[in-house]
Amino acid sequence: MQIRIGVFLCDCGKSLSNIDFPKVSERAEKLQDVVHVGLHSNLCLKEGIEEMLSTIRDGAIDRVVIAACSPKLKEDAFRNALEEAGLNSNFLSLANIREQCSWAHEGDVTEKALELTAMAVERARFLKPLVKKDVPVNKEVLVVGGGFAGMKVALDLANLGLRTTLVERGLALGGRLEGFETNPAVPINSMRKAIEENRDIEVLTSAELTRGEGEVGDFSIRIKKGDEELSRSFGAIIFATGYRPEISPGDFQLRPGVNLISQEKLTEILKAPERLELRPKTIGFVLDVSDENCRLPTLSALNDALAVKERLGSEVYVFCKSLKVDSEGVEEVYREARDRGVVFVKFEERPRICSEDGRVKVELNDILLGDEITVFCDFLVAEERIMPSEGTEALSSILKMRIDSRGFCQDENVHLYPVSCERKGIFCVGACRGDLDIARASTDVASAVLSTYELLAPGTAIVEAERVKVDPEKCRVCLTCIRVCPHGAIRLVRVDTEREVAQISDLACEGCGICAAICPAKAIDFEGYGDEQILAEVQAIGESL
Amino acid sequence: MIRGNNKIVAFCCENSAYLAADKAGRMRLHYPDNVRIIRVPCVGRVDLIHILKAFEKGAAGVLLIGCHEGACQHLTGNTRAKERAAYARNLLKEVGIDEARLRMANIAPDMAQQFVREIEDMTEKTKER
Amino acid sequence: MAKPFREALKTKEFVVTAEAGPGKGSNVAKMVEHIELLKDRVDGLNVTDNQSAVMRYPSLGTCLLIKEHGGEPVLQITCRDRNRLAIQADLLFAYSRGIDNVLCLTGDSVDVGDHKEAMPVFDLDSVQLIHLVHALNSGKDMVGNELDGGVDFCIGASATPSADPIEPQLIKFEKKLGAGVDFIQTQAIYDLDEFKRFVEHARKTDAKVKILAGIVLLVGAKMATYMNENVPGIYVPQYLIDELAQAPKGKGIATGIEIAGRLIRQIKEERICDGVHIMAIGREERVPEILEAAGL
Amino acid sequence: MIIAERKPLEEIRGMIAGYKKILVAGCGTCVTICWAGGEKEVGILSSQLRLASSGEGTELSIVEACIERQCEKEMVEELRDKVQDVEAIVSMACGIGVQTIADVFEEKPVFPALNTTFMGMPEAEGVWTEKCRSCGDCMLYWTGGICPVVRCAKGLLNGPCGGTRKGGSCEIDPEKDCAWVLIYRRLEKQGRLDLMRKYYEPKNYRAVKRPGKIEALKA
Repeated sequence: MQIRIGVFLCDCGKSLSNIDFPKVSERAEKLQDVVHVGLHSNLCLKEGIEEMLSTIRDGAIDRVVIAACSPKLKEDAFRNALEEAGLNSNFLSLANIREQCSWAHEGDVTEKALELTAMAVERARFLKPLVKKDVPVNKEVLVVGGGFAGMKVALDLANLGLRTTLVERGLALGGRLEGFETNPAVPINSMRKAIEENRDIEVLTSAELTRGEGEVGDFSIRIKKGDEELSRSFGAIIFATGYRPEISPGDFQLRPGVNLISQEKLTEILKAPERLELRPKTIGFVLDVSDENCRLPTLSALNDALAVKERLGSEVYVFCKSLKVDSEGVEEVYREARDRGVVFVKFEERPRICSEDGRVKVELNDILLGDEITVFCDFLVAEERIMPSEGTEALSSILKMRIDSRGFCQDENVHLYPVSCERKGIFCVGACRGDLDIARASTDVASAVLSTYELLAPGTAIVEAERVKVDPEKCRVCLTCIRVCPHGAIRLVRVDTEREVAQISDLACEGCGICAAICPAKAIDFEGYGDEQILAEVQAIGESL
Repeated sequence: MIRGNNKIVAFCCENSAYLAADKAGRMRLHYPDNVRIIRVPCVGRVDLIHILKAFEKGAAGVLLIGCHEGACQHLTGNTRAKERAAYARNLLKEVGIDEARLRMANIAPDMAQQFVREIEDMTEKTKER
Repeated sequence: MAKPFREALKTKEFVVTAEAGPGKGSNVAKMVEHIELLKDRVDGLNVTDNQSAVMRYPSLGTCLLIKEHGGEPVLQITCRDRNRLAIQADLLFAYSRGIDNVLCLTGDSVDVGDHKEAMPVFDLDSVQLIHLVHALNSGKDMVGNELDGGVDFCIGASATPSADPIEPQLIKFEKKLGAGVDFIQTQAIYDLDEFKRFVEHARKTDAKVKILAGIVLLVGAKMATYMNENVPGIYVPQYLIDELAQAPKGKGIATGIEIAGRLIRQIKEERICDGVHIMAIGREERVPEILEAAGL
Repeated sequence: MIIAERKPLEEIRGMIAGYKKILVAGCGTCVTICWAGGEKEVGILSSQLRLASSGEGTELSIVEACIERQCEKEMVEELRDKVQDVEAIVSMACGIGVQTIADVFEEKPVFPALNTTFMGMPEAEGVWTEKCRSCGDCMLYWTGGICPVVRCAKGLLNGPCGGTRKGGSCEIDPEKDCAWVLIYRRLEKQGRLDLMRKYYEPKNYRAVKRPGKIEALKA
């Protein structure tokens, strides 16, 4: 069937004076397959759209080219208008004659405006209709990690009516909150109880993920619990795998006999101070040695310093460089610590730490005094470094997610922050993304819960079917697209008894076209940005009109 | 014989360079009007044949402009484009086209001036040929 | 006339051989000079076969020269340039001209040499080559045809005591011993403790095999560092590099000679193995000095 | 899978010099997968040829095509109509495809655009490595599934040469693993090192009579 293209030129309220619109109009009429050219001043307004719609409704045209402002402004409105007029919304091709033509150059740009219009017309000739469809999504959510963030996600989702499965590899829920002094205190026990009582939350402890396939809306996950392997399906996955504190051997050498202790050890002491032979007179904390921006270690050191004051009554020194107090409530804890007599000593150069007469000798240059000072401590609590939980890398590779340069979940990419990852339907919350305190983790949780709810609650998602599509006849099954898709949206699917070919999930696809560019068999078409459409634009460049 | 059309074809990522070009327009930062912007969803979409065909059409220069490294919405699109541009330069060299006529650039959505500079620079470079 | 090498292996307490590296071209004057200089001071002159895959005057031809000048040649044969037909034919020819010592080697890859585009043959490997020589020694070619006039070769093989990882090398080495060899000539050694462990290991498999420790003359710290970085299987310990570096300008080689002499003396005094094979790559004229430094 | 790579443009242009109308024919199987001669590369080569000849001002018209497999005579037949209109054919297939086309269209000159390099597998995106040399005498059962014939630079059968570099890389390329070190490690892991200790006879180079031919129906 003959293609009938209608070209709608908009002079933006007659403001684009360096374009001779009648001339553009006159010459656009001569372009191949163009059957209508209209000159408008207000295509973005209701009246303008109405004018356009009546032309479409007349049935005179079946492709629309609009030469107007940037598509970034009104593209969606124009597409809706097409649909309203009963035309497939993909039958639209735009020429940016305002931002990228009239406004961008000095002097008359009629020729350029005409060429941009010609490019859009040429592209329009190759457009194919795109069908919107509903795809069902599984409304169940998998939460990996039963610490604070994981528990909160599960509770919040359950409260919104989404069933969750909470997988924890440890024996019980609670994670690092157990024995961790927090301010404000987290009601860990009541959270645990609420989860137990909630019928929409299934808790699997001593369980780990072993395999993961599929995409958003339909993840197939295998979970190993004891000797059993469970197969489950989920619509979304939330990672809340937390962190692991580590004392870097290069920073502190914890040797027996030297009373340099870990935070964990201090917690043990604080739990049962009566077991100590001698009540320590002086306890020191050292911070900012391995990482100047440590948030969790600072918070726990401050809380522990207060606890030491309260339960042991020792003299407490905190040796630090900048003291990161940007977490909610930490400034307050810091003030309280000072009020209670905790001494903060600031350094620029790393303190020198050694043992002398069974005590820990800390020598440093106090930047406030501007002098060398020496402090003897009965115990010195070493600073911990926040590291990704063990197995983060393995877990990420099961779900084909990238990790950041330090090994935490979520690749370093501005578009992913705060809680997304490159795979749609997978979110990362809390300390599995790095050094995040409880308040920040809570923000993460809220954000992930909202996104998950939006995604799954309707039970279906609207997609443009086969916008990016593998031609099963042309696919050579070389797996290249599967390997390169940054969003893990492509998998092998059996098309008949013998053949498997690559297939793109409409829901998981983010429409980047990387696969289409790399496919060696040219088997992937990307409607709107297909080879013939891009090349059509290229072909129109420089054609004398 | 392919005639030269003296145009610069700029394949622009719609998440960054395309927006920078829009902004340049809004700011009325005037630049040479021989540039033809082709909007792509990610600069990683641009294939070798697109580049070659642009030169077959007689383009004076071809630009691939994407997001900054580490800021690609599709993670690897811009780094792939960079590799592809390097590969394409070899293909161009084989046919005797000055490699400088193809360039990959990284631009953030608000870097209108930088966008203009890239266009001016390429225009300047390709004038000399 | 030199005493047959195999006799020396059997009777002498400490056997010394030296390497002769042929040059590129038909002028053999320098080679003859070296032969004359060394033939009566060592128990065998061992001729490389297109060493480092660089095309040169042939091993076989040089062995003939040695024979003509009254020396005792050891023919090196690598598997790189000849297939099984050519190797057998060469061996028959060698034996017919009185050359009856053969060192069976794999051969360096053509990629490291000066004819990089050549076809690497490697029809056989070194273990198979040893088996082949045994077949010839038994009066038959390798497919079992009777020979009209047999051969009786004294067979040698190589070993790399400093290889890393050593285990796969040792397995191959054991295969060589299993195939039956009269002597082992090692890659250059500098760390005698490591070498002792190697000898001990070798003795477990074959108590009688004669082991000649490879001694490569170091001419300076630069060469030592280069070898460490580029020559597989050779590791010069840092203290030796330091010793060479401290030598006054132009005296590096003197220090190298001293080091080589010291190593040989220690090997001999401690009876670590049965002898040494001296490789003075390109500096054959200095071998007598090494022997003097070693007290030989 | 057969791996190939494209020849330099200059070499291809040298072959087709003087012809004004050519067919560039791709192959949709192995060489498509190894990014050497599929539809995509047909487009690239054709574009390059057009650019180069227009730069020189010579006349060249190109017909582009890509068929499923160039090693099948019946499939090559699909090109007949296009072949009739051209003076020469540039085949972007492996050496087998080039010869099949040459056999089917005897009257036309056929030029290879690729160098057929080896049989291999994809190591990473865009990287292929040689894994088999079709020696006709497979010994992978005693080498832990690692082929020394192709992965050892010297094809040794009884263990590594003395050229193994520190850490277990190959004499000729520190980037490549010594096949025998790999074999050792694999067999050690499996507790089958006795296989490596065995002596293996010289290889039978007549396991396949060259040129190879298999007649599956013959008893």
